[in-house]
Amino acid sequence: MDRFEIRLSGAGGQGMILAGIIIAEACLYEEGLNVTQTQSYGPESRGGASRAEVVLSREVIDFPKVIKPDILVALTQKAYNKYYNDVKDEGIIIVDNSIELSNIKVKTYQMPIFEKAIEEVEMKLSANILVLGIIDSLINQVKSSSLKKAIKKRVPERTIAVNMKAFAVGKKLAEGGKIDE
Amino acid sequence: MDRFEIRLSGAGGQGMILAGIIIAEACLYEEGLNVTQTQSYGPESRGGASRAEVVLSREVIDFPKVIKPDILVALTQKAYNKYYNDVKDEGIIIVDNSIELSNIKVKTYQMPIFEKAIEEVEMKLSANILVLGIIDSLINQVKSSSLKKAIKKRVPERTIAVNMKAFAVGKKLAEGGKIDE
Amino acid sequence: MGYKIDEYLRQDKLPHIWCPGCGHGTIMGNLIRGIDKAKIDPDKTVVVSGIGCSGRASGYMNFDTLHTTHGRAIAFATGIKLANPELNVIVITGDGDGTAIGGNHLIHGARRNIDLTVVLMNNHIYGMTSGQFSPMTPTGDNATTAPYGNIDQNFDLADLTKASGASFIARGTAYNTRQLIEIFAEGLLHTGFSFIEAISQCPVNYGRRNGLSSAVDMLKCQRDSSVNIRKWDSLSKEEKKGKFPTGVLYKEDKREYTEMYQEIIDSVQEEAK
Amino acid sequence: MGYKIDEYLRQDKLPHIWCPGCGHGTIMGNLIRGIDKAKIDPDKTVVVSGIGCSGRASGYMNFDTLHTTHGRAIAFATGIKLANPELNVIVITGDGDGTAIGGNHLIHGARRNIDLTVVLMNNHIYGMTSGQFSPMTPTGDNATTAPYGNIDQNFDLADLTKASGASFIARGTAYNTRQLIEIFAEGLLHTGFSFIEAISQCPVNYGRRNGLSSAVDMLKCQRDSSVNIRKWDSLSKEEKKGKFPTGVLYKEDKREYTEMYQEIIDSVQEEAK
Amino acid sequence: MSKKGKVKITHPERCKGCEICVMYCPTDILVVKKGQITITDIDNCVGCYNCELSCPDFVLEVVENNER
Amino acid sequence: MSKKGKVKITHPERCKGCEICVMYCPTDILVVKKGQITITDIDNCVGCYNCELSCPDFVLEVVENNER
Amino acid sequence: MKDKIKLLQGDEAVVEGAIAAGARFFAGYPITPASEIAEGLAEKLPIYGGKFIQMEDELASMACVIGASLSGLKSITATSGPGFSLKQENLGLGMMIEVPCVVVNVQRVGPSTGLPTSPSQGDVMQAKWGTHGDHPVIALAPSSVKETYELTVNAFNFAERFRTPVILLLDEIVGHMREKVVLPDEEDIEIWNRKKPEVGPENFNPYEETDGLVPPMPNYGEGYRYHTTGLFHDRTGFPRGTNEDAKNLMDRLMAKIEGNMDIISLYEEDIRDDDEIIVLAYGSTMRSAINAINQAREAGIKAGWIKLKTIWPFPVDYIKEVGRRAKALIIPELNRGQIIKEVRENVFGNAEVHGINKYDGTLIKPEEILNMIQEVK
Amino acid sequence: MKDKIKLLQGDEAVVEGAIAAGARFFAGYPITPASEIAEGLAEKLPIYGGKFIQMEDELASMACVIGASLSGLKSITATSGPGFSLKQENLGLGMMIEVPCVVVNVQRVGPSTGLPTSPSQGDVMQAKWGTHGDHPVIALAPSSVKETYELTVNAFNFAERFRTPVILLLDEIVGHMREKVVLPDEEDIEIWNRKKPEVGPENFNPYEETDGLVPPMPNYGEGYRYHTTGLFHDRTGFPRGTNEDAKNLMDRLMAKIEGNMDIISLYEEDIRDDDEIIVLAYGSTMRSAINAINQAREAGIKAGWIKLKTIWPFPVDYIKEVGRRAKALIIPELNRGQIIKEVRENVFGNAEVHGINKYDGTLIKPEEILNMIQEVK
Ligand SMILES: Cc1ncc(C[n+]2csc(CCOP(=O)(O)OP(=O)(O)O)c2C)c(N)n1
Ligand SMILES: Cc1ncc(C[n+]2csc(CCOP(=O)(O)OP(=O)(O)O)c2C)c(N)n1
Ligand code: SF4
Ligand code: SF4
Ligand code: SF4
Ligand code: SF4
Repeated sequence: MDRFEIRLSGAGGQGMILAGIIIAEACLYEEGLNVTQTQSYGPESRGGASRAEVVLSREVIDFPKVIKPDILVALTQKAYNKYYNDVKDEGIIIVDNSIELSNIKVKTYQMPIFEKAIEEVEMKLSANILVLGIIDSLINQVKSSSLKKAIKKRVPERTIAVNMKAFAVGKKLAEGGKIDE
Repeated sequence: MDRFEIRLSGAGGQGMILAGIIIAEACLYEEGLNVTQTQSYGPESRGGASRAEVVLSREVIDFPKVIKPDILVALTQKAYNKYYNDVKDEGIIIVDNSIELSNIKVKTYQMPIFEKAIEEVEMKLSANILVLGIIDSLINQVKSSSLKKAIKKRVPERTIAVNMKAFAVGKKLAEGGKIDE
Repeated sequence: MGYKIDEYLRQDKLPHIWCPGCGHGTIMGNLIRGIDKAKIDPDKTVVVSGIGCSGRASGYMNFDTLHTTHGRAIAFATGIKLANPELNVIVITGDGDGTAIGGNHLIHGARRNIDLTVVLMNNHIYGMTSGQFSPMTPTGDNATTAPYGNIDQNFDLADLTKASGASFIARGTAYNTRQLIEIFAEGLLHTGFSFIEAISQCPVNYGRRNGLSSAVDMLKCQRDSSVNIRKWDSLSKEEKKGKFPTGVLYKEDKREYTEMYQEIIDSVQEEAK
Repeated sequence: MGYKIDEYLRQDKLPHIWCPGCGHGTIMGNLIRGIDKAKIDPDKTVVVSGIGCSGRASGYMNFDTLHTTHGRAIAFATGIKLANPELNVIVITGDGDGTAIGGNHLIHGARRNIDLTVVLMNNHIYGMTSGQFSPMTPTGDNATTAPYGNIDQNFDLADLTKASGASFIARGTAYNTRQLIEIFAEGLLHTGFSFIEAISQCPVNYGRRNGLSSAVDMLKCQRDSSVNIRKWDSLSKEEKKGKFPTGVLYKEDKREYTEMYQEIIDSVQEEAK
Repeated sequence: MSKKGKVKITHPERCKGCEICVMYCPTDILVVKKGQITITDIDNCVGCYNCELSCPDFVLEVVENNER
Repeated sequence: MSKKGKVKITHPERCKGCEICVMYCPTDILVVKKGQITITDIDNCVGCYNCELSCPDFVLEVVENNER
Repeated sequence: MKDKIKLLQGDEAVVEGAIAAGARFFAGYPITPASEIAEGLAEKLPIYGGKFIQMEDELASMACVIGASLSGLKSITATSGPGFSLKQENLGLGMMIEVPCVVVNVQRVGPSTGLPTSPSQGDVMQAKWGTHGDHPVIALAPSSVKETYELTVNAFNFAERFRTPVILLLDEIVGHMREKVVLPDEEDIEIWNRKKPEVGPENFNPYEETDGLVPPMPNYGEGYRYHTTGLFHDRTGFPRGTNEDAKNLMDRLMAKIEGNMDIISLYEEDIRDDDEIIVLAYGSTMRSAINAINQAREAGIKAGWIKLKTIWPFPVDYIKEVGRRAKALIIPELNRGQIIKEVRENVFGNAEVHGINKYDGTLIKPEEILNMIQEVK
Repeated sequence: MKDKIKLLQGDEAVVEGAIAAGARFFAGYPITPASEIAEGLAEKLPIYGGKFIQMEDELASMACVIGASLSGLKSITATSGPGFSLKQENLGLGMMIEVPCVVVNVQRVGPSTGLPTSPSQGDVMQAKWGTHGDHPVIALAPSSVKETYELTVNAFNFAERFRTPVILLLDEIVGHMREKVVLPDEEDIEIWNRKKPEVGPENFNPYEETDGLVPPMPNYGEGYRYHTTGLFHDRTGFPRGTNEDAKNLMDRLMAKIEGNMDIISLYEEDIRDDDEIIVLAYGSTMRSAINAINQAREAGIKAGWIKLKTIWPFPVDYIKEVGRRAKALIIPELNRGQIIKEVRENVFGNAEVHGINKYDGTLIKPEEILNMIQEVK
């Protein structure tokens, strides 16, 4: 596999960085890939802009950050506006459906991420894991089982069940997700 | 007047630096010469090595420290040992008579400075002013009246009398001082 | 009861960066109400803060405001006040900012009894850097740098500032908002070093790690462990356990630093005439 | 009464650099006698000092000795002690070193109740730098940086260290040599943060500027203003004026820092097994 | 009761849903829905100011003449 | 009295003439002459150790068998 | 072997490297982006019987670490720019009294509070000149998580071997980046420990050159009862206040570092005989450089790279040599041009020296370096 | 006029110069060899209605001085190496938030406690790089008591004019030397004061380039109610955490200094058309240099001198030009070679660059420079 780049963006407190770490761990420990995972965030614990990036490759990874993402997840309008233009032509974008899309040039999946997290998972904070479910069903760089294993290792023990549910909801959502092209 | 250099050396607490300042002020304020006055001392308030230097000139003074003294005063053996060799051939050395002289190459005045300070002035700490009296009678770069004026400006008011006495004792001493050549 | 806070708040900077349920917002709000109540001139008021979540307060308050380095706010404030004693100078600090790295400036500000109003938002943790223990984290509690429980003992800040020389010492909680306003107003009007410890809650970096996951729970805890100083002395030793007194704990009339310095100037200038 | 000080003194470094009549020599001598009396192992004893005339003491004492930076001796000592709790760690500091620039480390050392013996030679002035006022220079006195009389107020160091958490607090004077020895020995044997203020005299940079030109006069002043703590409480407020108590002022059994840390290690390692 | 003010959500966009005001409200008229504060029954508001004074986010105000 | 020690100037070169020991001596046998401590009448020494304990410069010792 | 593969942050790699190198003491004060080092060691050290302490500030942390090292424990502290500024006075003492310890600075954008969560290489010059007076400095800068682990071990080894504080300069990217590392087996790690005196206390002089320029060092409590001071001192450890002592000590302090460049100076190069353009970099910037060089070579450009792992002492002779061969040197840095000054000072031949500088918290992208390569080629 | 002739120490000249420049606030902490500045100002300031405060340490002193300046008083602090190290963090804040003030460092021999009473020029590089991150620096170094007076006035003027802390680097010789000075009449001293805003509070942005690169600055209490932070901020003074703000601010901070070299860069030269050997010096070392050049010229050697009064920013273009003309440059310094690095970096022509370095607390004697001149001639 050649260099594959994922950018997860949103606001502080939405768990984008944890999601990035989980992808990275799944790819490293379960798939044996090389990975680099980086992030950028403001000093705020909550609310400010937050971005996690994962680069996957069979080769040694030199530049550790995303250059042109294969996947962009944007959970806030701000994040979307800032990043949607960077995505590779053949890449995909995943956004919450509260977000207004502009100038769509790449495959964009707009889904009721928060709505489902609140309604079906009953935990708004599970949106990040739900997103992992979506990603899982859209790409084939990493196996479902690997992602699930990595999630279980990273989330607090008592929340494993609810997070597995979030993952499943995400997968289901993606399978029926509407695509703007 | 060309560059004229004076080095006063002894131990901390013996007032060598004050003596240097007095010479400098006398030369500047009363004689209108250019002067630089520098010093070097250890961190100790008392006891460590202490050195004051004065350079006098009608010209602008570039290097501010003594290169080869015209006059060396040494109140301790240590100071004498360290500096006696630097003195100009035509220069002079003034030392307390407790000091053992070695290898005398320039005019050396050995005098009972501390003895006189204790016995005649009844204040060991007046040795520095006594030394000024000695210097006054040995050189002509600065007038007695200038030195006296400068002393009065610098010593605490209530000690003016005793210091004037020390100055006089020094002058007297120099006039009868024995010379080793 | 209707406080005019609009003039004192930089509304355009809101929402602030503090987490949901963070006590710092409540404390800042009531500091502003205290300012309104004390009727000090906002054009002559300076707010100086250190670094930390608490330190961000200065940015939201509509005065001359200075966000400094970590721990040094009182030293900056000392310069501001001494240079122009007309100014009301308020310092906002945190328990880490004010008692760890800034401990020396706290005790020396108090010793000089210089006329500053120091508000220490004590949330018992380093919030901004995500949950390391501070000198005010209760012994035994967990923090990211105390994974096996904190063995450090705490200061009693009222004792410490009293021993240092502060002439006004008070403590309030984010819970007891009305008391806070009173205390702030009184501290602002006191001439001399006024130290006010305002107990805050950090649900994200302290509560979560110590069995109190919501701001509401933490506020209830403040309610249950605080006792008004008027009642405090009548409690038995047993009853005092795990509790702390709130209100104005100490107040003294004492020579103030900038006033004493002005006397030097006056007398020196008098003599020079 | 015959103390074996030879083993504890670096005789070849004497005479020391202190001025004639400086109280630091007397205090150091009696600290050494206290060490002899306490019978602590000199090979396991470390003396750490800051910068100042007081700081030079470490160079004359025959132990592992460390002359550090200005004000930080307690922080260095904390590392030494925590890294090897077997060591007896003595800190020698001055009133400037220990309460001005080093004030924060003093209160935090006390707060941790780490087992150090801190000897603060209080001569009420910056001696080494020739007579600037310190936080302990009495208000109203003269100093090179207080040409019009000092307006700063002083710490009461017993109060300050008590409020900070010290578990042994004592005060002695260069005048009362026998009491000093007792205090030092007791402080050395106490487990926890021991703070000992030893009143010293600096005839050169404090006395001279304040009407006490000789060491003898200054010692007499110490004699006349100090009161043994055993008598102190029986004095009226009036009688206490201008006086201060000496002796062991406070002592408490309290968990010590390095012991508590060892418990963490033990339990973590136990668990790991 | 007309003299007394009533609570108003002056800055809904600032609400972070912490439920602090909810805890303070003596008549339980404040409820957080979908992370947003809402007023269930304004008539029951007694204008106690608890919510205004306690909200960390300057969301609520008790308005004298209640000009909502 | 023979058991009691007596003062000895063990390190005269260190004396700085501060007169602290002089102040402490209960029998006034210590005198500073020309900046140097001297003992005027050793027989009157009561071996109180005051001078040894107070001398800042480690000049004096009270020696048990007084082997001067 | 499998469980030795880890996904680690650079900060975590410092923790692992420190433990592996034998560190048993940490004192520090939290600061972004270095707090994870404290947090990791707070958890790990007691497992190994080591000690962690959170001090009241960075000044105290630096002091505490020096004290602990004197007691015999390998010691480390970690901070970022503002704390690094505060550590400078005591860092200078550590250099003067020759106490082994490791000081990590995970660089964020300064000056002042700056951009606390963004990467920078802005403290490179401060690492060399931050404390007053001339002084000897070793500073290492890793460009990957793996290198962070390795250079942490190196840092402890240099500290112990040369009896001096060693600075480990991460940047926020390396510190916070997660990356695959294969941790070596314990047996495969070379460990140096400080030389202990071979003589008894009677014959011991703590600052004597008994064998090479680095004096042996006993632990406190071992009966040597020696003196140490930040004043200039002679071989006995005592200050005499003389000018000779100052010169002798300073000369030895510098010589023990500069005279061991062959050991201390770590760098890698990929320069082919006919490469004309050399990109010299360090830290996270290196990653972009390699990416760019690879692209350039694909485009047929004769370009190679140098990776500095030891930044201080700067490899003067090596760079002089490179400067003679190369047509152009390109120095990308996350600052306004710091190491480039050293390069300029030492390149006299025909080589042009060009900087690429970012100091706004963003990274230098491979394409920016590639563009520069294409410009100067 | 007669009473304007004085025998002053350099430290005392700082006091006189500060008062003349309008300084009305001092905060500091005693340290040899700078204490005389504090002592002088403790006595003088109240006479002029100014304030003196002795703070608990140097960190607090630096903070206090910045605070006082924000309140509107021209402010100054003074220290030596160890204290200068401690001031670095807050000095960086001062540069970031653009607060005029003067920081004096009377240099003694470091590192650490070093030789506290001996002269040095060892903190020259620290003056530029001591605080973390890139930052703008102005540093002046007088070589005589008279120049100390003058450069103190200059320091305040630059501070006010460019809204930045200015460092005055004395060395112990200049600080403690007594020398004749003729103090100028008050009317003859050019005084700059900070620009005040011309707009009312409603239209005021504290970090806006309204007229040149230096934003106007109101005093606290004048109703402007503005915000200031050590975080990167935009023209409103508030941090947005964006990379653009960081770049814009940093660029402006550097440009306001580097773009005003013609005003800030003070140097003197005595170079005749055919002089081949140039001695470049600063501070007390300059005195020996001039003495040596005079001797050399008497011996028929073609030698001249450059005296740097402004050390930072370094006069890059000027030195490049000199380097093209000269055969050899000799740089005597009381350190192991600091300014010589800047010279080496910027001299590309044929000029050899030689250092004469003393770092043991003694001075460089005229004959040592003369010898070097004779060697290279
Ligand atoms: C010199 C320095 N050291 C450390 C830091 C990192 N730092 C920023 S805020 C903070 C702690 C803040 O805690 P506290 O004062 O309790 O305030 P809170 O965030 O909890 O309100 C620390 C350690 C810094 N900015 N500067
Ligand atoms: C960081 C720093 N600041 C200032 C100094 C200068 N200095 C040396 S000793 C001293 C004061 C010492 O006073 P104190 O602690 O009271 O001790 P004393 O000399 O009176 O025994 C000062 C300010 C220094 N060495 N380092
Ligand atoms: S981290 Fe804690 S203190 Fe900081 S804003 Fe969040 S809740 Fe408040
Ligand atoms: S200056 Fe004072 S404290 Fe220092 S040695 Fe002299 S008398 Fe003692
Ligand atoms: S207290 Fe404020 S922020 Fe919290 S729920 Fe109520 S209105 Fe919203
Ligand atoms: S006390 Fe000591 S130093 Fe002082 S006079 Fe007596 S013997 Fe001499």
